[in-house]
Amino acid sequence: MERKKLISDDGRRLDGRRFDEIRPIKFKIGILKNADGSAYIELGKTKVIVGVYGPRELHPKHLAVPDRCIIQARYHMAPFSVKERKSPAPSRREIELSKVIREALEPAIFVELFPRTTIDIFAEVIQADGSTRCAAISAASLALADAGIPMRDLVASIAVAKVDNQLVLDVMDEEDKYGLSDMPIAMMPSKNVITLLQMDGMLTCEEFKKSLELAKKGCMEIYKKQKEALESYFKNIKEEK
Amino acid sequence: MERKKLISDDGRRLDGRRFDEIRPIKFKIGILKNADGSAYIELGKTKVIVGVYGPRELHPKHLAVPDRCIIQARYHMAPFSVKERKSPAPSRREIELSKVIREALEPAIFVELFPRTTIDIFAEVIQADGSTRCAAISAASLALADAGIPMRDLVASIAVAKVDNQLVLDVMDEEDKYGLSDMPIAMMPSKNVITLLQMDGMLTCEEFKKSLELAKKGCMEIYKKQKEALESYFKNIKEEK
Amino acid sequence: MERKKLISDDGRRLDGRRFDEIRPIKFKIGILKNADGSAYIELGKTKVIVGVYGPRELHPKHLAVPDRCIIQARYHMAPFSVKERKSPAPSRREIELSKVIREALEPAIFVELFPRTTIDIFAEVIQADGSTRCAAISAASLALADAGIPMRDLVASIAVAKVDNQLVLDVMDEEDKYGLSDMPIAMMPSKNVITLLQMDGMLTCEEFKKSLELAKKGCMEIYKKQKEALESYFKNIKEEK
Amino acid sequence: MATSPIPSLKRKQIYELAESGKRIDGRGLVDMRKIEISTNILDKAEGSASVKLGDTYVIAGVKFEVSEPFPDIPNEGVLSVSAEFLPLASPSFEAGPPDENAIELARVVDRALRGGKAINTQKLCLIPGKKVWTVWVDIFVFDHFGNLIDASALASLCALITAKVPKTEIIGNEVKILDEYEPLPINSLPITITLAKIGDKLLVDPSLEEEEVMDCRISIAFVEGKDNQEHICAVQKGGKGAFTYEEILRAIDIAKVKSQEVRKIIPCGGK
Amino acid sequence: MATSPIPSLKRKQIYELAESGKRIDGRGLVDMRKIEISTNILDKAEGSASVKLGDTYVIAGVKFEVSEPFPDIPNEGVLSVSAEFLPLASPSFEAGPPDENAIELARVVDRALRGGKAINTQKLCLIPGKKVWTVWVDIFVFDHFGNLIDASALASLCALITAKVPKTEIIGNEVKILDEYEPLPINSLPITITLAKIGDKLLVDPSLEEEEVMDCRISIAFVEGKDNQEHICAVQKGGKGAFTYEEILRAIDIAKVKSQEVRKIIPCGGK
Amino acid sequence: MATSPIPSLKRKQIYELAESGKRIDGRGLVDMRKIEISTNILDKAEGSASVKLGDTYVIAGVKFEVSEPFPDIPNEGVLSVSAEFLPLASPSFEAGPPDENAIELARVVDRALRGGKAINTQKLCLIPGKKVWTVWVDIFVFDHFGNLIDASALASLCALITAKVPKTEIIGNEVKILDEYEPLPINSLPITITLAKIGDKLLVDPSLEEEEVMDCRISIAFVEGKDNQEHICAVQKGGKGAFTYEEILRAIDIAKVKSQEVRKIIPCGGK
Repeated sequence: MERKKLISDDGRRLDGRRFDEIRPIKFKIGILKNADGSAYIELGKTKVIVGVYGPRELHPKHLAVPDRCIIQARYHMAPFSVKERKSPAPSRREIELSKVIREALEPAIFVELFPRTTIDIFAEVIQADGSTRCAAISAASLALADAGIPMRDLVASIAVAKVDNQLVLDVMDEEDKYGLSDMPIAMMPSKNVITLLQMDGMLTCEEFKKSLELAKKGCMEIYKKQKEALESYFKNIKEEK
Repeated sequence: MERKKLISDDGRRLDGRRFDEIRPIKFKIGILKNADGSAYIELGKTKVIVGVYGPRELHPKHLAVPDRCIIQARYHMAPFSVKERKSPAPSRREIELSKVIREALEPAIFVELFPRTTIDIFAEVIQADGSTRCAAISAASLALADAGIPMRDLVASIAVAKVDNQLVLDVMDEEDKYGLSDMPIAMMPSKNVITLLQMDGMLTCEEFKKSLELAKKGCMEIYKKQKEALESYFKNIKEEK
Repeated sequence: MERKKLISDDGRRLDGRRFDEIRPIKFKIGILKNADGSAYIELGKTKVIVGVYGPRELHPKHLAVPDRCIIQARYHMAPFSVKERKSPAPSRREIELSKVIREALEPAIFVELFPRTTIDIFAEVIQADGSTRCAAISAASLALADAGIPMRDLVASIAVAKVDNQLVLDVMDEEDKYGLSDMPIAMMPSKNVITLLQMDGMLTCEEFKKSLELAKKGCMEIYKKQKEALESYFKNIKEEK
Repeated sequence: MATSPIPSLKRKQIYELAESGKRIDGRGLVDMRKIEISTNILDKAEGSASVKLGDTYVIAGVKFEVSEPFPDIPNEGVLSVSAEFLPLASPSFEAGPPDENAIELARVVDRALRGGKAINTQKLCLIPGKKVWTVWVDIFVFDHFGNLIDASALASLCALITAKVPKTEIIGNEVKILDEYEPLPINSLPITITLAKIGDKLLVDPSLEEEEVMDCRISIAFVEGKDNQEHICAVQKGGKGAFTYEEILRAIDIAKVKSQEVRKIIPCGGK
Repeated sequence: MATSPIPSLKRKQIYELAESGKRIDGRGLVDMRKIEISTNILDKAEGSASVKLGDTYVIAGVKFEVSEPFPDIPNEGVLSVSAEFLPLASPSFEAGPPDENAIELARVVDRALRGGKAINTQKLCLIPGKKVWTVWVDIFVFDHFGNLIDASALASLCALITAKVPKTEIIGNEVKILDEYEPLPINSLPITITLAKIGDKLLVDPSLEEEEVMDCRISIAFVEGKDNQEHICAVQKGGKGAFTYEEILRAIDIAKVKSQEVRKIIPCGGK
Repeated sequence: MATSPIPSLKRKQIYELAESGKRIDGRGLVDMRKIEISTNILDKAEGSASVKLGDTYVIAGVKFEVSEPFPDIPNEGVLSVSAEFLPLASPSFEAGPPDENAIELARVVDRALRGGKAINTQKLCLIPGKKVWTVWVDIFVFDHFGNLIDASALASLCALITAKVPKTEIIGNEVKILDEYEPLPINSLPITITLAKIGDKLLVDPSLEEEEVMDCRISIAFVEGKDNQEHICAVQKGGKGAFTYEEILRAIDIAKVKSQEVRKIIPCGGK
């Protein structure tokens, strides 16, 4: 499907980035009032709003677990977030991504502190330009922090693609569509562990390893931005008080 | 959409009625044996059967309210009630109308007398020729009375339309379709209050006010027919005993 | 719809069988490890796998019955079991067949021995060449036996069709499709009672009676095969111990 | 549907009465309840009928729609039967998509009409292989006092035999529906009779109370063939019990007689 | 949605304040909360707007799709409005298909746009009788602090008036969508104002707490007619209580004034 | 699926054994269970295979259907993979539409086939831009004893490589399906290997009990490239835990070897 030249002769990508450059990133924390925690992310043109409720009582009570809280996550795309209007009913893709996002965040949460409760994470993609699950995870970490939920570390997430035989960091839509592979990854950077890892396309083992390294670098950058956003947010809250 | 002349030169409507005339109306009470109360209405060619159950136990018990009974209503059209066969699955229109019908009837019911129970109102439109929600409400009042449910007043309902720049009472299908506005209303006539009010189309404030007045007149007529129907029904029951 | 000659001049059917001949039949018992009981049937090209769980606790507990176990059955066709891929969602046909299969098996089970529990029977048709419900019932009997559920008798099932004015035993797909009637039947042979009986098409009363007799003969054959299969299965189990 | 609310006392009574050839509503074992049929009760439906069978009350409506034929029968119209057990019809019915009972009922009614070739579906072909009439039969149950199958089958048949199909004009591959109507082409009048087994007795047209305690039931549909004989065109056993071979044959004999009786009261002699 | 969690003390307070012309958030009875509108907030949507009405926060997005017209209006584009009450918007919202509240909201917004002829749907016809534009308006509620109807109606309108339709080229029966855009043809600017009845007072733009204890509400949409007069283009009463005739007229008078105020803050004068 | 019923004692045992390089069923850490593959087990499916991986038992069936291509790849056939966790396969499975586990499984299998370009989808184009073959792969799980992903991926692959596509004749814009068949064009043989993390050990082909107590799992699919090297064509991490960077690389190394072993037992050398 390499019907489109994605890297220019001077090594620039469609939007002018170098291979290891992430798009402009913007976080806003605490943007919703009802949710216990919330965050907004702009990763280039990808825009996601995340709200978190919990720990709170589980509704069909028999689903509660005696020794920990359960984590529920919902990844959802607005009908107007993509070129062709998407039906608002959850697709199979959204159901899978909800699962992997939950599993990417759960390792970071001290679930054993809140037995018999649930923490609900709702990620709404309002504009999709690639790497939406990564953006959702990175923002969800901040929303969880905003909700005051104790975490082992923030979870930072980014995707690496292979386009025109070049590995590139922070995949946008056209690179995902016309590229040769897409590999979203999430990490707890200070723990140096990987909580989300998916790949499709085709890579040699060597390329895979390099992709991992590039992703790691990207997660570190995201992580830095997350911490800055949190710091300035809590500083503002303090000042307001 | 005024593609059809709906008022003749001598001021008659398609079926020969004057602007403030309601169609022939027929009520039958107690037509169902299983339902706690029931009623049938013919409003011109609009035909609706309503059955009421309750006050009875609520099934998912946690939905019960400690200090009153809840009211549930379902407005549903038979597939053969309209020109083009309608799917039997509830449409968005039917879900909205179920809500406004419930809210039109609830003010009349002494809900506080039956804590932790439900009253269920089921309206089945078997033929639709305009004003089906009004017919359903007017019949439901009688079905509730038949079920012995204490009410502040009967609820009487009628619609007013603007067709060819004329306000007309008791809207039939073609007037709804090709008219300029449709305004269904429900009242508790002896309390002089309005429990359902919807409008779509376009009206000046003056026209709106006149529509209200015309509707009020129509509700009074319906109310009279409702009381006559109830009286003769209970008289018959007494005689049968 | 008799667009196809289904009986040759020498009285042979499409696959060479005589009118009262059943197709080669093969049973395998205990083919699944998780299910409490299981069986596989090949009736000609019709192939069905049945698994049984229970008696076990019922999940929405309020559905449990105080003086007996309830029987639940699910008949389902794999998308690849038929010529045109079938949607995996249960069709109206599958819902009806689930009901009659349950009602065909329930008379054989001592339901009063297991109050407040459920026995769940799952029949998966992996290849359909006519008489799938009969095959499912015959295999389910063995799966129930494998699960150690006490039964009054095995239930044996077969279908009779009228094709080209000839009654034939053990109906395959083309005979069902182009034939004049299809009559599936299930019996508890040693009790001489009928637990499933359906018919569509057209038969004289005389033909119906003859169909019943032919079906009875067929059930007896199936019954014999069922008992042989059980015997050899339990013998093997014993030897393995 | 919930578990039967019939106390064991009532059950005992029904079985004892049946034993001596009686029923709690005073009927004899092979008596049907009173049947009231009204046809053409609706204007917007192309065909309609209500049936009261005792207090059981059912309305069937017929609608036509131009559609594509099934690939394997490209020159025949399509019959589609659905049933809704309305929540107002019984305290045990709930709103929602048809459950297994409603689906079974619709399919048994469908099979009787189909097996008995009630409708001449060949005549419902508009453009061979491309356009045919779909005949929608929708059964709505308004009051459930037992034997919904027979009431529904009867209402569906009566709605069909009094239905009017729009005339059409074929222009190329387009079907133009005219504002004129002709009767739906009817071949035969299948009548379905249901019997409940109570002990070793067979009770025609079971009431709700009888259904709730019966061992099982059998529904049998008959049509009159070209040979003026009664032919069986659909059978359905229902319920948890079992029939003996002899009981089935007895049921056939009884149902044959009853179906002829019922066919006689079909409005306009079925025309 | 669950039962109101508002204790009776809060209810009493709201009613007593209203009695003396006051509200718990300090507003006067006919004051709206602060309105913040942002338009063109998204690139992939052909039109988009967010509205903050106090803390209530709503985003509406517009998408276009070539589709077939309805048979009864073969030469007009189609408007389709949907609403999702996102589970992050309120602890009482649950994931799942739209419930009756979301459906009512979408239909009330739809009726105001339709009744007020906000969009020139005739101009959205591409091939008469065959191809038209469907205009999808999707309303997403992100924070629920009451009066979702007015916030959603406003967001939808603002998304529409700033939307760009793709230009097209018609080649035979095919519609080729070009990479050029033109504004969606707008006729009028319907504004919906909701009032809650608290005792015998009418409160404009009810907050969540007020909605939870109100008797009932009325939503009224106004457009400016060609005669420069305000015309009513949609009304919806909601809630369990009842209005007197006089209250309805009073609501109309108040809503008329407020709708004009709100129309003034529509971005770019509605162009 | 319900909460793990594995008592903490069993968990402790599995972790302690893993620590010393052992497993409760006696396997070494990188041993797969016994694999039994049968192909062409069904006649009505155009391709079919069953796989037993230990006691895990899966059947995959392939069906073809003429359909329209996706607009963005107008000249390629469509692959569609679905999975059903049948209620008979485990006491924890329930009847109903596929849950997140079944959906994840189908999508991981799909990605391995797609990423590895297992099928030559270009050759499945019938009329460019208009008609292509859709290849339906339906995975049915009959017995769940862990590692459904590898068993399902293998069954799907084996069903595809033994599948026969109907030959067709193109007449204008119509596709006539002939009664002759040819093999489905296969490019490569992606093999998926799943490893569970137990403490700091990686266990190939986890059993059900191991899955229930594992920290997390990783599934890696390999194909042999034109360069005769193993290429990774799909990866999926699952479960609540986390992997270190080093563990991922170790998993890749192990999976590469195991995938080659498994590819060798593919029937008919994959032809």
